[in-house]
Amino acid sequence: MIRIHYLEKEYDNGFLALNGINLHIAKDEFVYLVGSSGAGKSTLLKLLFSVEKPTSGDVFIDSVSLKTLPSKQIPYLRRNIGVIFQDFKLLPRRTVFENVAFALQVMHYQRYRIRKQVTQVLELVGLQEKMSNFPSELSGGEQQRICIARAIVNNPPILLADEPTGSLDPDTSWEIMQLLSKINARRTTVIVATHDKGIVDDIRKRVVALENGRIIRDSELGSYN
Amino acid sequence: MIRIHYLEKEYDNGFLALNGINLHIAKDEFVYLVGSSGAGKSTLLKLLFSVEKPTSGDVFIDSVSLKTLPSKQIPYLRRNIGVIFQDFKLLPRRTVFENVAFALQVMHYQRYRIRKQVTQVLELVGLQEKMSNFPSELSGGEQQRICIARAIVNNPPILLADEPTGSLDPDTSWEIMQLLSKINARRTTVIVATHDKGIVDDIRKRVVALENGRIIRDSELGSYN
Amino acid sequence: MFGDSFFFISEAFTSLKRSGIMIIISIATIAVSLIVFGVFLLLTANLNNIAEFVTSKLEIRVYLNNSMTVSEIQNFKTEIAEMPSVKSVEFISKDIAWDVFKKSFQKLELNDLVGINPLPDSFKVSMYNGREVKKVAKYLEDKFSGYVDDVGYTGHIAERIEMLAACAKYGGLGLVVFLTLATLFIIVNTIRLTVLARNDEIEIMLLVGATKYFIRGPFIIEGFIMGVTGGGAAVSFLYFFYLLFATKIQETIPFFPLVFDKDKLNSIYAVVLLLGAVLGTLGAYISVSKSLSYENMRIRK
Amino acid sequence: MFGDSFFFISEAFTSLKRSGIMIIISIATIAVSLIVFGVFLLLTANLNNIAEFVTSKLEIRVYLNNSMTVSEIQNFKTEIAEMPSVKSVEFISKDIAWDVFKKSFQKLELNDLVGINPLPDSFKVSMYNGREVKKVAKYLEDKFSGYVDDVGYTGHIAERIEMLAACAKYGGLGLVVFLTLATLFIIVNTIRLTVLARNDEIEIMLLVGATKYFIRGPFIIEGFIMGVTGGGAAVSFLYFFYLLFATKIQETIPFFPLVFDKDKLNSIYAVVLLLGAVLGTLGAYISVSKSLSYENMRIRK
Ligand SMILES: Nc1ncnc2c1ncn2[C@@H]1O[C@H](COP(=O)(O)OP(=O)(O)OP(=O)(O)O)[C@@H](O)[C@H]1O
Ligand SMILES: Nc1ncnc2c1ncn2[C@@H]1O[C@H](COP(=O)(O)OP(=O)(O)OP(=O)(O)O)[C@@H](O)[C@H]1O
Ligand SMILES: [Mg+2]
Ligand SMILES: [Mg+2]
Repeated sequence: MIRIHYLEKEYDNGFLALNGINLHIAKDEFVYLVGSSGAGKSTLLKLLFSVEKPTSGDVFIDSVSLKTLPSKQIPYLRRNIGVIFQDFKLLPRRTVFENVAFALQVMHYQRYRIRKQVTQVLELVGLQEKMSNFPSELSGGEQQRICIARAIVNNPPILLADEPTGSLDPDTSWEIMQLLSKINARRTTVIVATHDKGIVDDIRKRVVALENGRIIRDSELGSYN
Repeated sequence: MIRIHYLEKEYDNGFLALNGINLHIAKDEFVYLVGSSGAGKSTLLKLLFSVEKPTSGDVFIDSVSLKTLPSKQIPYLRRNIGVIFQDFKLLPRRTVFENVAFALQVMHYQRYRIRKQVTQVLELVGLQEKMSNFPSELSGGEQQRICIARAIVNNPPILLADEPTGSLDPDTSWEIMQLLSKINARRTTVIVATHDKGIVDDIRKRVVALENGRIIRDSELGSYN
Repeated sequence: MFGDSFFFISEAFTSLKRSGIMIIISIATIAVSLIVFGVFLLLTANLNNIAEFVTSKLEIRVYLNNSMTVSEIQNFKTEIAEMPSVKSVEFISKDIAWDVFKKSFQKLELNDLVGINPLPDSFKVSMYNGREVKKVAKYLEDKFSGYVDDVGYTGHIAERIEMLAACAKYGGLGLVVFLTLATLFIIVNTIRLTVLARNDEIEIMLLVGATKYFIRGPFIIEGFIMGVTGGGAAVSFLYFFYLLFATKIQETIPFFPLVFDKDKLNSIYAVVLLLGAVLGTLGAYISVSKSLSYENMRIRK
Repeated sequence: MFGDSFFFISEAFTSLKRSGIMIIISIATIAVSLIVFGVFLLLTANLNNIAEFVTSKLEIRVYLNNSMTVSEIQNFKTEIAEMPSVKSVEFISKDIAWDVFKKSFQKLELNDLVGINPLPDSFKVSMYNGREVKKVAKYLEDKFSGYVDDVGYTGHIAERIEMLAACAKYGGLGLVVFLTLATLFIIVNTIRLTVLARNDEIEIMLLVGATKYFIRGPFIIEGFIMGVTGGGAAVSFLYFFYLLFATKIQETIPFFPLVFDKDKLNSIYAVVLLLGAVLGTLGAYISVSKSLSYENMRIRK
C-alpha cells in the first residue's frame, strides 16, 4: 500500500527533517510512529499526504509516485487519505456539523447521505450535542474529536493520525484508539504518530521509532521505548 | 493567593461550563486540574486569567476581585500570571525569540535583559537552535515549548498551564514537569490542567477533579483517578 | 454542474452572513468607489450637455451682396440649409437688421444721422455642432465669394468655447477611462484583502481534498454578491443625490442645461451596477486564483 | 515615552516587512485613491484657470454722452478705474470706433453711405473677474446715467460663460470635498481590513499582558508609513503624468490656459501627500481602536 523509498526532506531553511527513510506498510497494517519532539513524525505524515514534496527519494501510495503526481491529482489522492491533524485545522466559520460534512461535500455526496454519515460519526466521537457549535466554542478535546470525525467520515482506505489523543483524557483516548483499531480491522491502513506511551504499550502494534529524521527501530508488536 | 467563590460560568450560547466552584489555592501550592474532555478545566483557567468574566460568584487573586476589576487593569493582572495555552497562541509573524521577548517588552524591560532572559529560558526548554525560526516552521512539541518559555520568562508569581505536555514525548514531558515543580518551589503558585495520568500519578501533588463543571474531588497528593 | 451551482450559492450566502464586519467594510468600499465613478459619469454627461448647449447658440452671419435677386437668395438659402452640419437658416432682411441695429443704439438717434440703411441682407445660420462654426464659415466665404460680402461669427469667444467643449468631451472620456481603471483596481484589491484574510481557510479546504474549482465557486459568487450589493448601494445613492442636486440647481438657475434624460441617466446607473457586478466577480476570481496558486506553492519541492 | 516610540517604529517596520502581499495591496489601493483625488485637484485647478482665462476676456463697453467734456471724460475714467473689480479702462474715441466699425464692414463702403460718424465715444472696461461683468455694467448704467448713453457687454454668451465659470469653481469645490470624504473612506477601510486580518494577533498580545497603548503604537506607525508611501507613490505618478500630459496639450493647443504655476502645483502635491499621511494614521488609529474594543468584548460578562 505505502512504500517509502530513500526519502529525504530538507525544509526551505535548510533543516534536514527526514534522512534516508525506507518503509513498507501493507494494506491492513496499524503502525505507531514514535519519537521525541522534532524527530520528524509530522513531516513524514505531511509527505504521505502531499503537503510537502520529497527533496529526494519517493513515496508510493498504491504504486503512485507522489514525487511526480501532478498537482491537479492531489485533491483526489487526499480524498483517499483521512488525516487527523496535530493542530486540528478546523474551518473557523463552519459549525461542527459543517466541518465534518465538508469532507463529503468535496466528493459530491448527496445531501441525505451527508446528513446520515455525519450524524453517525459525530455520535461515535461523542459530539452529537455540539453539532451546531463553532470550533471556537469547543474545548480542546472536543476540537480534536471533530478532527477525528472528519478524518474517518468517508471511510478512507488510509488513515493518518498525528497525535490523535494529545488533548484527550485517558478514557476518551482509549475509546478513540479502540475506534482506530476497529477501522484498521476493516482493512484500512492506519498510521498513528503518538507520544502516548500508555497506549502504545497497551494496544500492541507495529512501532516505528524516529530520531533526528532517521528510523532507529521498527518492531512488530513493539513497545514505546 | 487564589480564592474562588461560588463561581458559575454560563457561555453566551447558554452552556453552563462551571457550576458552583469553591476553591482556595495558597501561594506555594501546585495543583493538578483533571477531568474528562469538556469538564471545564480550560474555562476555569480562563476565568483566573480574566479572558472570561464570571456569570456569578467571583474569583479573587491576592484579594483583588476579578469580577469588578476594571478592564484597564487587566494587562497588569496578566503580567503577574504566566499562561501556557492549550492552543499555544503564538504570534505567527514573530520568531521564536520575538514571541518570548514580547512578554518582556510589554513590561518595558531593557533590551539587554530581554536578550539575556529569553536566551536562558529558550535553553531551558531546549529551543536555543530554533531561536530565529517562525512558529509555522516548528513541530507541535516545539511550539508548545515556546509557549512554556513565554509563560515562565518573567518569573510570574502565578503560573497556569493548560495541558502543557499534550504535544510532548514522555521524556520531554517529564523534564517540563520537573521544571514546573522547580518553579513552584520558588514560591510560584502553579495550576496544571492535564490529562497525563502518568505524570499526575508519578509527581504527586494536590489534585482537583472536575466533572460537568463541578468539583468532584480535591485531594492532597492525589492520583489521576 | 447544476448541483454545484446550488451548493456554491448557499455556501456564499452562509459565508457572507458569518464574515461580519469585514464584508460590510468591503461592500462599503466598493460602494464608495462606484459612487465616485458614478458621480464622474454624471458630471461628464452634464459637462457635455453644457458644452453642447453653449456652443449650439453659436451662429454664423452671412452678409449678402446687395446685387442678389430674390430667387438667388432663395437658392442660396436652400443650399446652405442642405449642408449636413447646418440646423437652420434664417433670412434677415437689411430692413430688419437696421431696425435691430438702431434699437441697440437707441440713444444715438441714428435715423437723424444716417439717411439710408447702410446694412446688407444676411443669413443667420444655426449649426448642430458649435465646433464646426469656424469650418463652415470659412467654407461659405470661399465657396460663395461671389454672393457673399462677409461672413461673421462670434469669433474668439466662439473659439474659446469650442475649446472648452472639446475639453469636456475628450477630458471627460479620458476621465471615465481613468476612473474605470482606478475603480477596478480599488474593488479588486478590496476583495483581494478579504480573500487573503481567509487564506488559512483555503489551505484547510485544500487539505481535506477540495479541488480548486470547488473552492473557487463560493468565493466567486460571494464576490458577485458583494459587487452587486455595493453597486446597488452606489446607484441608490447616486439616484437620490442627483435628483436632489439637480432639482436644487434647476430651482436656482432655471436655464442651466442639466441632463434630465431618463434613458441617459438610467444607462449611467446601469453601467455603475454592471461595473460593480463585473469587478466583484473578477476581483474574487483573481484573488482566489492567486490564493490557490500560492497555496499550491505550499506543496513544496 | 521616548523608548516606546523607538520600539514602536522598529516594530512597525518589522511588521510591514513580514506582512508581504497584504500591505503591498493596501498601499497600492491607498496610492490609487490618492491619485484619483490628486487628478481631480489638478483638474479643478485647471478648470478654474480656464474659466478665469475665458471670462477675463469679457469686457464692458460704456458709450458716452456726446455732450461730455474732456475733463469730465477724464474724471469718469479715473472713477471707473478706481472700482476694485476693474482691471483697466481704455478710452476709445468715436473716430477710432468708426474706423473699426468701417473696417468690420469694409465692403459696405460706409463712408459713401454715411456722411458723418454716427458712433459715440466709449470706454472699454476690462475686469479682473468675468463674473462681475453684469453687476458692474448695471452699476455703471445706473450711477452714471447722466453721462452714459448705453452700457453693453457680450451679453448672453457672457452669461453662459459666467455660469460655466461658477460651475467650475463651486462644482470643483464640491467635488474636492466629496472626493476627500471618499478617499478618507476608502483609505480608512483598506487599513481596517489589514488590521482586521490581524485581530488574532491583537488578541494574543492582549493575552500576554500588552496594554492597548502598547499594541496601538506600532499599528499607528504602520498606518502612517503606509499612508506616506501610498501618498508618495501617488505624488510621483501625478507629477510625471501631469508633466507629460500638460506638455502634450501645450504642444497641440499652445494658447490652452493650463496651470503651470509651480507653487500651485506643489501645494496640490503637498495636499495629496499630507492626506495620505493623515488618513493612513487616522485609519490605523480607528481600526486598531475598534479591534481593541472588540477584543475587549471578548472578556465576557
Ligand atoms: N516548515 C518548516 N520549515 C523548517 N523547519 C521545519 C518546518 N516544519 C518542521 N520543521 C522542523 O523539522 C523538524 C521535524 O518536525 P516535525 O513536525 O516532523 O516533528 P515531529 O516529530 O512531528 O515533532 P512533534 O512531536 O513535536 O510534533 C523539527 O525540528 C522542526 O523544527
Ligand atoms: N466559547 C464557548 N462558548 C460556548 N461553549 C463553550 C465555549 N468554550 C467552551 N465551551 C464549552 O464548555 C465546556 C467546557 O470547556 P473547557 O474548554 O473548559 O473544557 P476542558 O475541561 O478544558 O476540556 P479539554 O480537556 O477538552 O480541553 C465544553 O463542553 C465546551 O464545549
Ligand atoms: Mg508533530
Ligand atoms: Mg481545555
